[in-house]
Amino acid sequence: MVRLRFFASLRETLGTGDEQVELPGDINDISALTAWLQARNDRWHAALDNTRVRIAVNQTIVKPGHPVRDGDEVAWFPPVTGG
Amino acid sequence: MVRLRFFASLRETLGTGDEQVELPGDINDISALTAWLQARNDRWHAALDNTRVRIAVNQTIVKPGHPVRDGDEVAWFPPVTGG
Amino acid sequence: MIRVQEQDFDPGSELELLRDHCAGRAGAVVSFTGLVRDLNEGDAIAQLTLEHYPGMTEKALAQIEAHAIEHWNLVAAAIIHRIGPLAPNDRIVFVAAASAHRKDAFSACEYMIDSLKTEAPFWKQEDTPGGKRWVTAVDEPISS
Amino acid sequence: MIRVQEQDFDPGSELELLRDHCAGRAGAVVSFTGLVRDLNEGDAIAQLTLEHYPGMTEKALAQIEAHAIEHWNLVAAAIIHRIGPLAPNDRIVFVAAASAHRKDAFSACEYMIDSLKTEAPFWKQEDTPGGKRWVTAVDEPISS
Repeated sequence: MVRLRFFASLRETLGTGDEQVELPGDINDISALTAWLQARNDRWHAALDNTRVRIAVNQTIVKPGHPVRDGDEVAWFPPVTGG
Repeated sequence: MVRLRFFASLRETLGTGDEQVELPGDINDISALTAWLQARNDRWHAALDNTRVRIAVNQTIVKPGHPVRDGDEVAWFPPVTGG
Repeated sequence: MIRVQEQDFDPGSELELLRDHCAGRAGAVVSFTGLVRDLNEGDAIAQLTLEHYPGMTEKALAQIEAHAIEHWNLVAAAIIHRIGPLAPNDRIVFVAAASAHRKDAFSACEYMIDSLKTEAPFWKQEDTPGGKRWVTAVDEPISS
Repeated sequence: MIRVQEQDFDPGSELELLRDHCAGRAGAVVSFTGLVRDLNEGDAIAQLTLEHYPGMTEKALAQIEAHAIEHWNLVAAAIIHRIGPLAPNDRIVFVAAASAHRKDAFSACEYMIDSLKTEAPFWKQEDTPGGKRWVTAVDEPISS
């Protein structure tokens, strides 16, 4: 299982903030995982098709192509605005 | 009368912090006033013969040659070290 | 010292804790307090809501603080950030740096709040007369 | 707000006064607190005594504050400086700037303490194991 997290405007757009999914056997990086989620429907496709979306694996920001393994926590979110 | 003020190490060296003097008629700027005070004795001469000594007239720092008039307050002090 | 909390904090108490901790070794303490402004981009702000990513937030803040302490040789540092709903003039964030010398304290404090604004996973939503809206990032994007 | 006083001050109360005064117009408050270090130039400091030039001090501080408020468009500012005998870790000085934006608050606060250290007529005398000594100015000399 992989834990998926979505925050702020992405959480609202997708209607989910936290889910567990079984990772398909042929998906082993965040780019493939993002593409697989985008195939869910047009809303998912549009929301994650944004170069400003950040991806964190196990709570650390990563670059495209970063590996994903069973047990990981992967998060998608917009640029941060705290402080 | 002119009020003379001395602060910090200068006050200690000269043994005075505040005095009133009658301004001699031929003295009309701070450079002449300083030279006149330096003529008091060697201690005064040495203490005020220091390019780091600052002079304020009526509580505003001034440059050499600044005029002095009856009723003014003139202060001599070392570079400041507050804060 | 890192804290993420819903409740308000007291800058005076935090500064006093830092001073106690320094015990004569620090000559300079610089603090930054962020407040909710009542106006943003021309619109009145009735409420501001802070969302964050629990776990990652604390990791990001601890990294920022640790880097500041090491780079500027701080005697002590603090980062506190509130989450949840806030009203105009409420405190949002507090960052402080204590150092032997003032230049280091200023540089470290400014570094910590600048980094927090681009690297820590917090998001602001504003409640305006025209409805709720997410604040758009204006600083540099978060980096990997 | 300018104050020169023998008694201690409370940075928390001063920050709260600034915040009340801002009432939603300031997003950033930066403060600097100067503390007595227990060591200077390798010598233990038992006591620090602050002398000043009454009258000129207040004039110099008011000018520094007025320039900062105007130049950085501050919502509010404060400078407090203590005089008389102080012990290690005691507060000496407090400077704060409140602004809509944080860069302005940092720049204004740093300007005020930097200017105070070269332009305001305060002098420090240290009490060390080797006796009393006047602190020598290391910053730029006071200018006309």
